[in-house]
Amino acid sequence: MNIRMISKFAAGAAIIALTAGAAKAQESVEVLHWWTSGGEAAALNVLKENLQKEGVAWKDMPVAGGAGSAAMTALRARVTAGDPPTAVQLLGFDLRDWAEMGVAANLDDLAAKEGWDKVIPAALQDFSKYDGHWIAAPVNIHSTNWLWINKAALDKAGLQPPTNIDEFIAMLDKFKEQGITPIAHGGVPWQDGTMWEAVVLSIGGPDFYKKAVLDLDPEALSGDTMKKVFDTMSKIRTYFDPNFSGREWNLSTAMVIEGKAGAQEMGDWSKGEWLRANKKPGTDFVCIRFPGTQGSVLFNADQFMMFDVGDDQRDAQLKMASAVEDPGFQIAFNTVKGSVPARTDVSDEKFDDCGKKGMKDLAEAASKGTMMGSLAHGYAQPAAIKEAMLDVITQHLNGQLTTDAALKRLPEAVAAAK
Amino acid sequence: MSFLEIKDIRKKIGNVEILKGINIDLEKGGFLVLVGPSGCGKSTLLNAIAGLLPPSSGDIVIDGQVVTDLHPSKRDIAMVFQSYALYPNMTVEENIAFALEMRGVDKAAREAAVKQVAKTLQIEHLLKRRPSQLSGGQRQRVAMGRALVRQPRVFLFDEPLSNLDAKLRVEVRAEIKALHQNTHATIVYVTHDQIEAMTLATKIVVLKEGTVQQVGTPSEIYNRPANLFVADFMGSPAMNMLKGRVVSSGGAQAIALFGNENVKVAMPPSVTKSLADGKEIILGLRPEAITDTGLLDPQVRSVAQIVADVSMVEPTGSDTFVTGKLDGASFTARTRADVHVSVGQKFPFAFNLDKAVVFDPETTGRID
Amino acid sequence: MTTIEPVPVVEPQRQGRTFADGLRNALPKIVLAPSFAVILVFVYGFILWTVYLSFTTSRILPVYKWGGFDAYFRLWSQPNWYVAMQNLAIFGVLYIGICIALGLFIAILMDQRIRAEGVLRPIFLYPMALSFVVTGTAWKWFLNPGLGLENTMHHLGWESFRFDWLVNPKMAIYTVVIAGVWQASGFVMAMFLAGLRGIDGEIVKAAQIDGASNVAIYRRIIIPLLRPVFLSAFIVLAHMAIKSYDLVIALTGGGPGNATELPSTFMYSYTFTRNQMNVGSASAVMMLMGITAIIVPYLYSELREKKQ
Amino acid sequence: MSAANETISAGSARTARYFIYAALIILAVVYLLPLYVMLTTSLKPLDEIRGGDMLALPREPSIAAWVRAWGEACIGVSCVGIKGYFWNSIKMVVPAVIISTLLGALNGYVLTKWRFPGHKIVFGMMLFACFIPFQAVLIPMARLLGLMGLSNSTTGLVMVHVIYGLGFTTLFFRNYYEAFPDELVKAAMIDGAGFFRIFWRILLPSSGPIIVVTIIYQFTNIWNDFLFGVSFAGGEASPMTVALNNLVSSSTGVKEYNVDMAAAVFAALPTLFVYIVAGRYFVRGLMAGAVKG
Repeated sequence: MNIRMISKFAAGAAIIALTAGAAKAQESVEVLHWWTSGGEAAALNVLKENLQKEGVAWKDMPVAGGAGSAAMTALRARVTAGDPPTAVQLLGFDLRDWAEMGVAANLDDLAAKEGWDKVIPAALQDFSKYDGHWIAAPVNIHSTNWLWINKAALDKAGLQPPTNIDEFIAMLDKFKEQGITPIAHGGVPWQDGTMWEAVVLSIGGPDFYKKAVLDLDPEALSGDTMKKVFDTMSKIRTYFDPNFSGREWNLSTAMVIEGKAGAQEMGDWSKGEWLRANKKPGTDFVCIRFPGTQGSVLFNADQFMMFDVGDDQRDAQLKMASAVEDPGFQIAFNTVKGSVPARTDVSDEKFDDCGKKGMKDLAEAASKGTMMGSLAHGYAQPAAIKEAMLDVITQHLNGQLTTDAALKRLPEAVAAAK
Repeated sequence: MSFLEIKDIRKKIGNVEILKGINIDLEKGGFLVLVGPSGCGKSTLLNAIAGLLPPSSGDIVIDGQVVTDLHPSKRDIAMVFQSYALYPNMTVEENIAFALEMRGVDKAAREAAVKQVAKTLQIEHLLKRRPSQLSGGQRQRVAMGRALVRQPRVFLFDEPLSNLDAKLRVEVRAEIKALHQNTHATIVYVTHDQIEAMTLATKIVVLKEGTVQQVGTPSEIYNRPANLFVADFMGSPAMNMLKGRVVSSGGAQAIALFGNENVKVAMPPSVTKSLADGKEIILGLRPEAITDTGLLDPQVRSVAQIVADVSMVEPTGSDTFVTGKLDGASFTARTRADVHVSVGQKFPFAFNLDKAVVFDPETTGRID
Repeated sequence: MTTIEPVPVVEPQRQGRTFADGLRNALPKIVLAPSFAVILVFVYGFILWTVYLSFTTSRILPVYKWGGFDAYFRLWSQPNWYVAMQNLAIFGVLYIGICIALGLFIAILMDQRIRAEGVLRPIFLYPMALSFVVTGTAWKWFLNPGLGLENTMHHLGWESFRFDWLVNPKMAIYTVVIAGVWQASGFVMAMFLAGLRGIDGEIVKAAQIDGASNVAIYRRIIIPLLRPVFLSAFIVLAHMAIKSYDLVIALTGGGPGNATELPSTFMYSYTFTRNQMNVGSASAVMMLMGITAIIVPYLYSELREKKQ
Repeated sequence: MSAANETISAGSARTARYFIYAALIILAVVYLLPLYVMLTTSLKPLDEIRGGDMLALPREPSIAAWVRAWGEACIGVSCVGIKGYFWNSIKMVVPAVIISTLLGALNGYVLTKWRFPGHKIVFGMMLFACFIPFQAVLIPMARLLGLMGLSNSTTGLVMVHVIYGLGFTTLFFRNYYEAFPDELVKAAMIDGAGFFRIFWRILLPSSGPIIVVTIIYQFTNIWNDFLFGVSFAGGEASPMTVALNNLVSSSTGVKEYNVDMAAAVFAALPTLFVYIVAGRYFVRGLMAGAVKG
């Protein structure tokens, strides 16, 4: 080997290493998110373009995989390094946990100027504020207790959309007769949890949900109602296709879109995939509340938490927060993403039927007090408890735990994670 | 004044003292051979002279300059290694020129020097080859060339012939000798082979367990070994060591051999002092000092004739070695090649006492 | 009157140690020092830090409030942790055992003066070149009952063929073993091949003259001579088994349920997604203790053996 | 040593050889399957993938998916393919491999040819560093990188890879140089070469096999790393593996398996290339010392 060549090469390489990663744009925001799926990325592009119009460059930091777990690793690394991104997509209790670490920016002035207090639902403000101060700009409100049905399959079965669990099971049986997968599901803990929380709400009603999931009442977690929930989960499990394990949610949605599966229990982000496939609500697919959960909303809101990044980036950060709460953006974003605006003062004119329904349901639930945080998405419990509960739910669904064992394990797991 | 002085060199590695105070002087142009069995410390001493292994105490002086603390490259020495240590990635030419290059000699001068050395060693045709393409003998020459080109104050050789086959070894040995005679270089040479030591050296140092046993010319070492170890180590077949006792015989001292009062030989002339009667001694006789009576040098003054049983006959072509046995002890004699003797026969051996030496079994030292 | 002049004693000129000499003597240590310092800080410092963290109340980010053995109590009361340990035992034994057996087998075949060695060698080696981030999708497909091998067999007419380990919680860990063996056995093969090539041919000739059959030569002479390679392979594989992470995440994500949880995935999820950093650190300390138990005796014997 | 079968009879020898070749070919086919699936899938149009058999050859091979993966596929909000990330990886791998190999060679040189009291302990401690699980060092590493101002930069990432590669590179070179004759070093010392000159002129030029092993090992490990990449290099500076992960997780309702696979092949190409080209030297290099561990 020619040593002289190597030494020149090494010197060159060292120079590359030194110069790379220097240069920073002056007015820019760096955004960490895990919206890499097609519908999500398209929705986010709206925000990117809006900001670019204001002269703020967008530094994208997408970290996909594992429902944001890789993103959380990256975030920890950046915050620990003392160099956090400008804004980070975060959910529920994670916002509080991070704020508790004293790394959040204060958005009070902007919020006061733009009157966020009046237009953002109180249940959501609990999470967008820490210690009474605004720390995050909520982008949207999702709800998780939706059922998406392929219209053609439903028509073929000659059924009306189900309104309770029994009708739901009957519909799945019909789908089975058609030779399609009755219900498309992805066997990933958060998806298992999303289905479970809908079943809890359907079988136990909103009060039971509050008692069991929000208040973690040990008796509710192991009582007869909960037994019925787990039994129902086992029943639904028999309608899955054999390949469900580990499947991404959007692939399950695609199965329903293509008519390979009849229905999917999934949050309203699922609609983004339908729209991207040029399908129309009402004609190609039906969106209903998960049977038996009408009148309640399990919510989950994407928020951009603003991190304390110092004065030089402060202006861009506030511009971004303001852009997020801009009603125009709220409409543009949420019509694509499938969610509803985080502001209640936005007109539903531009939204499709599902969107309109979602906004109506939300307003109703907010007034009735049945707008409750979703467990699977971190709006019901902190991460430790959430994950401990998901462990039990997913192990039960996969047949590793019997129903009785799950009922015993659930309160234990919660207690151990507290 | 001596050119190379080794002053009280000691070396301890861990708790083991490998060199226990070595003192040697060598004149300019001398050929010093360090000889001894493996583990005697000869290589350690050579490494200390080279500067590759710092001694624990003592000094190395070359040409009046204390070099003990100097880096090997600043001692102006050259070394030929047992494995030759040719740089595998360089051609023969580059190998020989490397030391000059390190010393900043310009290219033209280097080439001239390499050419000169290659000519001396007759390796001109090998210059462009790499070490892996050379035979053992060729590598050996290149290794010497690498040392010669430097024209150092002292050459160090670390068992340079041990990797060669027997025939080549004799040839190269002769070449080294010729080289020394032509260049008058000062050489320190390590070997465990006593024939190499005898043929090459102007001065031999016999080492054992980190101490000097004897320093002397080859003939001193051979003929007047300082102790039993040296006597046994130098020479092949080894010197006969015959147990005996001092007795008085007709007013003169004599030695009774083989524990037999009747087998008596005169006290060898090498012993000048008077010994007490009954003292146990060891009589050392080289095999060539025990012969058949016909081979005896007529000039010899003191001879004893002893008849013994023949237990083995080993013809080598030039000589025949005959093993004699008497009263349970055996000795080797060097006789004429055409001697008529066969195993089991009684044979008269002539003991040449002029060449005999006497040792004290208690101190193992030679008695003069 | 004459006076006898004393003969001047000429003291040999002594060349003392200069600063340059001192520098030269220290140079090797100076060269090694940065690497060693870096290792001290970035490995041993971080280990100490992790140990400390396991005794704190850290959840989302490191905090330095003392929490005693709480994290360890939590760790050992997690059913997940026991699953992870049990899986590591199953995975470790099978992964190391099969890799060594298969690697040795292929190496012996490859050592029979095979013509196409130059083609075959990279085929067995290439899996080591690829990360599971790259091959994960292909593997998931391959093992997926609806898309992969089972589907292919059905296409070929073997309708009753079942291969649903990936989605079967009882069998999923074995799919992880399959993929792991696929990745590492070629590397082990290369190690054994190198070992076989390094054996002195005269020993084999001597055995042949002694009348040993081929099988006997391998069983009695060659394989025992490969002992150091077995040891190296074991160490390499053991540390890969303990560190296996990409493999599990790409194939099963730890599922179905928690059926393929390993200590490495456990540690990652508790530290980074479950906001129980102290428990994650405690599990890291446990893993480090496990690694130490394997490596330190090995290092000790290796480094002592070479002393002469 | 090679093949001990000269003494058995011709007939059984032939049967044995058939068995050997059959076994090797079957094994080779099994080992190749994942790569085969990746390659064929990347060449198939989507319809064919969805309808067909995973193992079937493409009916209408097309490199459209490769073109998309390289220059058009969406990663996050930007749709410019993976080519930029490919160069990111190169910028990270090349300096990291060179620096860690060079340092490993120097360390191995010192630990074998310039021994000092305690060299075994130093080596043992460096070796143990190979075995630390990387997940455990992420957070403190992030903190130190932040303090050094290297957070979120390629320089920082290069440094991380160099540090955690040092144990392995030192191990490889130490074992190799252990067998390198001390006499050569002594001869060079007497010839007047210093510490670095001996290394540069005598040892390094003879280290071909072990340099190959080290480069293969380091190149593969660093190129394939995901954890450090995702944690320490943000956004546009991300290495290939992180981008690939994002790409595979990005989909437009219908998962473009062919594009995913094409991107995966791009991510695999450099390491595959290195293994195939240098594979023969790899076994040789392992023979030359690395196996002794």
